[in-house]
Amino acid sequence: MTALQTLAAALATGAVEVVDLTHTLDPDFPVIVLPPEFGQCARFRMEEVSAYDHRGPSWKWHNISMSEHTGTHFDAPVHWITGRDRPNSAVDEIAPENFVGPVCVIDCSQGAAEDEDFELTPDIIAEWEGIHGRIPADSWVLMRTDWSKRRGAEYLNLREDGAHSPGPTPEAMRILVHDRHIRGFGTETVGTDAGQGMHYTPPFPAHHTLHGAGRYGLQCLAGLDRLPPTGAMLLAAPLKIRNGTGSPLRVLALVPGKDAT
Amino acid sequence: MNRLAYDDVVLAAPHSVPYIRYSNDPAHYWAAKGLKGTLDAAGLRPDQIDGFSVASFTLFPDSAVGLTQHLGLCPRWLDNIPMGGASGIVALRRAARAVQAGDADIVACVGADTNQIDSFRKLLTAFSRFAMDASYPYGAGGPNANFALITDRYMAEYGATREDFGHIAVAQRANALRNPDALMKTPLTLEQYIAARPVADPIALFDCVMPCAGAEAFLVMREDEAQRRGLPFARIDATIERHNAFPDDPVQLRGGWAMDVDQLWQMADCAPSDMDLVQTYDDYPVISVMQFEDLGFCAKGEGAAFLRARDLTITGDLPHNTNGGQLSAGQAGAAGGYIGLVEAIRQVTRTAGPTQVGDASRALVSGFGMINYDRGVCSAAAVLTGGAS
Amino acid sequence: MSKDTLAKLGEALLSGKMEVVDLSGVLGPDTPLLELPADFAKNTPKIEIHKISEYDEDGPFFAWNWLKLGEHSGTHFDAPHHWITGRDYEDGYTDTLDLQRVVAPVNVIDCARQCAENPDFLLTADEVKAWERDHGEIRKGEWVVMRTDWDRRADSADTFLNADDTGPHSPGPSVDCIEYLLSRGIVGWGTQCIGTDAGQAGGMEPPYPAHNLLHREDCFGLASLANLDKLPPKGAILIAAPLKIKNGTGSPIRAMALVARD
Amino acid sequence: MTDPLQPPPKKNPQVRSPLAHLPPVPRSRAALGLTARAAEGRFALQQCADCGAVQYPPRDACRVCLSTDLPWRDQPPMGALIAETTIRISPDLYFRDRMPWRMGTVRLASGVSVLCHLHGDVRKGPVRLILRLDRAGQGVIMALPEQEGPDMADDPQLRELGADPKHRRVLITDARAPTTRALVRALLDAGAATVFVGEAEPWRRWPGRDALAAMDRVEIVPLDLTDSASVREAAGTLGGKTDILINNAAFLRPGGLLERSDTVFAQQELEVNYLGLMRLAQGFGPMMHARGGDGVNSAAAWVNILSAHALAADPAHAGYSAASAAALSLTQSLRAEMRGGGVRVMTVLTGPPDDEWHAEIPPPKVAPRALARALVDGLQRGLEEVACGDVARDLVERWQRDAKVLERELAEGAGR
Repeated sequence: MTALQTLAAALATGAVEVVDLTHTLDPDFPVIVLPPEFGQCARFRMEEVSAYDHRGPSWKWHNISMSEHTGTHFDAPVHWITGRDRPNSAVDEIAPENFVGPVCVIDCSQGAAEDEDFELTPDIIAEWEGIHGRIPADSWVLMRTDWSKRRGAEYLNLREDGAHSPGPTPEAMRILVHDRHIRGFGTETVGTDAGQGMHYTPPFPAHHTLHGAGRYGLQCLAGLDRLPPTGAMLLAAPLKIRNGTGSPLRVLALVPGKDAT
Repeated sequence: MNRLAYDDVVLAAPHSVPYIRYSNDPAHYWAAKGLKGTLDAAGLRPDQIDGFSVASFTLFPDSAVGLTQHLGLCPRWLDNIPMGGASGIVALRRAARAVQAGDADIVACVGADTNQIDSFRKLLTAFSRFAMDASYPYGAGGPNANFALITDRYMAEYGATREDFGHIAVAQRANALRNPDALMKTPLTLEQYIAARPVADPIALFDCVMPCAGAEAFLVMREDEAQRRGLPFARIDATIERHNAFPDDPVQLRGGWAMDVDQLWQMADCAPSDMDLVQTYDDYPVISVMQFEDLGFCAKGEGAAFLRARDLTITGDLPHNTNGGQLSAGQAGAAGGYIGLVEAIRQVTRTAGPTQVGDASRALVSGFGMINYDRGVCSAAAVLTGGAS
Repeated sequence: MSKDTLAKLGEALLSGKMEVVDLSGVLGPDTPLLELPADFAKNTPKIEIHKISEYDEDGPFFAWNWLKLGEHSGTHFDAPHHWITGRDYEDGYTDTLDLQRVVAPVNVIDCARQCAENPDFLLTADEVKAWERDHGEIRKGEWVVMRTDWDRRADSADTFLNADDTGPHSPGPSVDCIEYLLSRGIVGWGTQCIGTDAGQAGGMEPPYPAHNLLHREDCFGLASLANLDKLPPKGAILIAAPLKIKNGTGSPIRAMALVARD
Repeated sequence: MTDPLQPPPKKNPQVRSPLAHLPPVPRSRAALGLTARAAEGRFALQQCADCGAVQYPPRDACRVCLSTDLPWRDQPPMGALIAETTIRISPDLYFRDRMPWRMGTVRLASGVSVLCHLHGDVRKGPVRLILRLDRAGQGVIMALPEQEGPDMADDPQLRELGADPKHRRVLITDARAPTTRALVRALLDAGAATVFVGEAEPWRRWPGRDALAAMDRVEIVPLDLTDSASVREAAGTLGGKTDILINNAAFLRPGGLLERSDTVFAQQELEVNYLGLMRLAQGFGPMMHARGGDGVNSAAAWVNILSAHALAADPAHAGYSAASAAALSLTQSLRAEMRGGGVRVMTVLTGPPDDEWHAEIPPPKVAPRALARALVDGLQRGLEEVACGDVARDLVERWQRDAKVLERELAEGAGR
């Protein structure tokens, strides 16, 4: 059987399960907050156009609006100044094979529970690789913090000195991007960078490094605790927005089912 | 300069269409009933009149013009009198001069209105601009509040009492009991008057008229015409008319009659004491009191005392509103401006039947109309004498 | 075994034995949109893409945009709740549907030739059965998509909608086609035209059979798909996951197919 | 002496909510001048420009000299009550609901007689007149005692001519707005029963929240004007008990038209200032409209706080001025529609507030407490137009005098 035939069979039997890693696009879901003189991330908004009524008798539909970076979303290289001149850096230009790929999950949930400014460091990467093997090139790396279980103000965790949430250090990003050649990096927080990420050098190291190398980001992911450290397949296809810098998307993972051996 | 006398112009064929409280028929129906009644009384066909005068609040969207086609009339003289309680006397004045000048030979004067369930409310909304702008928004909802204020002020200024006004209302009710067509058919005592349900202090139920449907009509013609047809007639000794008199009075305590009273009696060549009966405009008793004062029966402020000392019933020493007036017979819209005049013609021609005042030959009739804002604007009066036919 | 499955999949992807085919059209202001009869006053507005910042005073390091669009704009997914016949399915919204269903093998019925000849071409149940005789039967839980090559017209709303005085003219399924496919237990039906129904489907009985019947059975629709000519008749896996819009009736999507390469 | 108003009893759920009857609405065009002055809180009558005679009722020509030049001029509001009545029977449904009703004739020194409403404490003799909007939104005159008395504002006839917050439940739409604390304080001081304060994005912490939440008779409720579902939900929850709605939500960013290279801030300005108002109106409007006749419990007023530059653009805040103008226009339509329910719609035009977006503008600025004071006073007097702060008053006056001249003057503020 070809890989696709076995996959089809496994999907049909439940031997491969589809796991949803996406937050609901809800008007109340927090978005990143920037200083007010900057342009702001538009929250998700929905206006009913008709609901089987005089506005349209048989059908219901909505008009929706949002930022490219609202909810569970994909960052394309063109999102960051370091990636502005990369080829194929907008969501409509990225080759589709980049939307399906293997995924490594680094569990930082315990550390994040203890320290809201928890950092993903080279040591943690080394420790993970000691157990699971070297991170394969062109794979997604997701930082599990269980941050997606937080609600409301706890999620952004804003204080007067800004947001406090875990994220990678510049050196960790350098290793992942330039040594391991990952395809992209994803987090459960509102950005790929830590809440205090602007204080690193360079500021916002995940954005800086990933996009400068033409790689991708995923943020506001949910339910990373449902993924194995390795062995899952990530399906993350941004909307094909012309010259889009990112996109809300439905992130799925194919994981071994319960009956898996 | 002395005004021209009315000489050989006379009034004849008085006709009252019995009033009813509510009518589904429109004003056109009531005008036709009134016109037919006066023509029948004179033995005339519609094509034999060449003048027509109409007063009505509820003809809208028609006026006298529309009625000519509606009723098949072909007059060479036409008038529409929008003056409410002064309409009858003003119609008389204009018709008499037209006949005198030869512009018309026989003029039929008709005051007619219907009263549908919502007529009063409809009338209010389109009554006058000042009332709409500056009276109704304060809860007046019609003339009750205006006359309450006038009555309040009159009582405060001249010491009149509710009993004084009751004296007028009770006498009129006694008169009305003789009038088979009056809407009020039960006696009224002063105690009942005083105890009545308050409407707008100090006005209570029996100070107010009852709106109804009805019509009043009479004919104006030369004396020889009346003689030829064998019609009893009344002569016009004198008339006056005035509008918007004393605009600077803070509250209306006098009407336009006070400006012209001397001319009235001079032209009539007689005095108030010569009157066998008086028909005042009586939508509220206070205004009747003012008419006695302003028309020279007594000094200003003494009206209440003057009337209290008189018997105002048909058999009394000063018969007043002998058919019950509007207070007891009903107020049929603009016909209310005719009711006293038509009754006076009957009285001086000795054709009043059950309400006839013994040997009445002279009568004073007075009209008052249009609460445009805070007071009545139109006033008029006439002295009539029975003709020897 | 499933671990192996995924490992094999990963290997196939990395080795180039498998290709990911993008089945989506570009979302932009020029994306053609459905136009309803004028008596339904409300149409989907044009897609708007507004710049928020572009490495400038509105945001020094970054570029980003915000978007305004209808749920049923561009390459999109129809959830059962889109139609009155599917309004009562609890899992009929974009945020509640079972994602296991939307990753599934896809049957591609090639009607490109017929559609080139007749823009009002209707695929019938008999033609589907003939296709099954040639390519194998359509199985429960699979996608069925109709290749019309209509995506080649997508750069112009005029040719894409192909409307004249009698309304839009674009191919689609007949009533019996949808009834037959539903009897096979498909998960959903997709086309390359503006909607899952033919341009003239308003006059069918029932009107808009794909919408009406698919959603009545809690099945999904895919519209404005692209690149179906790059898929084999059978053997590809279609991934069509809508945005997780709360109570959404549909969503623009990035539809992809996994295709084995020889 | 006026009896102090008691808190309204709880509504009997088995009794039909009364419909809002309005006092007589029709007016001549001239009389609408009285309405316009009442909306601004002035006591003005027509006065002949040629002979000086004061006119009443409003008219089109002088009753003394027939001049047709009859400008509205402020008048000394003093007069004498010379006749009065207590109306006990009226064919008018509005007054029937409220019998007995006192009215009277007041003589002004200028020689005109005015029929007017009477405060319960008024007796014959000297009185002070006020010109107010009635429940139909039309200008009417009322006589008050010469001297202020205790609980005077509780007079039922006077209360009909305003939207006094006393015992009423108020919704303030934006908890984070810099004016909110002062508004809450002023409304509570004025006797408001409850103040609901809408909070958007509860996931963003903000200073002062705890202090606000801790205040007695204050409830923070979820409400986001940019989210239709949120507004619908809030209206469903609170629409039945919002007597006074105060929309103080505003989004603005400084900047001229040309210096902004996109429409993002403008979109947000419209989203909050204009569409937010529209969502509020569609959510809360119908319910408040239906509750306009609900006795002492009735919905009474809707207040929009807007930049005075809604009248004439400040080129340095181009987008915000435009959004404010849109909101002002919508306010006028809202007022027309709410009138049928007897609910007053008030516009508070303010000058630049003392906040982060007006830091570059020199004083005078509008302090939140001054705004709150003006707003509560406006409610108590039932005004439709309030200009708050010297800058706003100055702007309104210049706008009334010559809108085109004002436009040119404001152009000096343009950036380039």
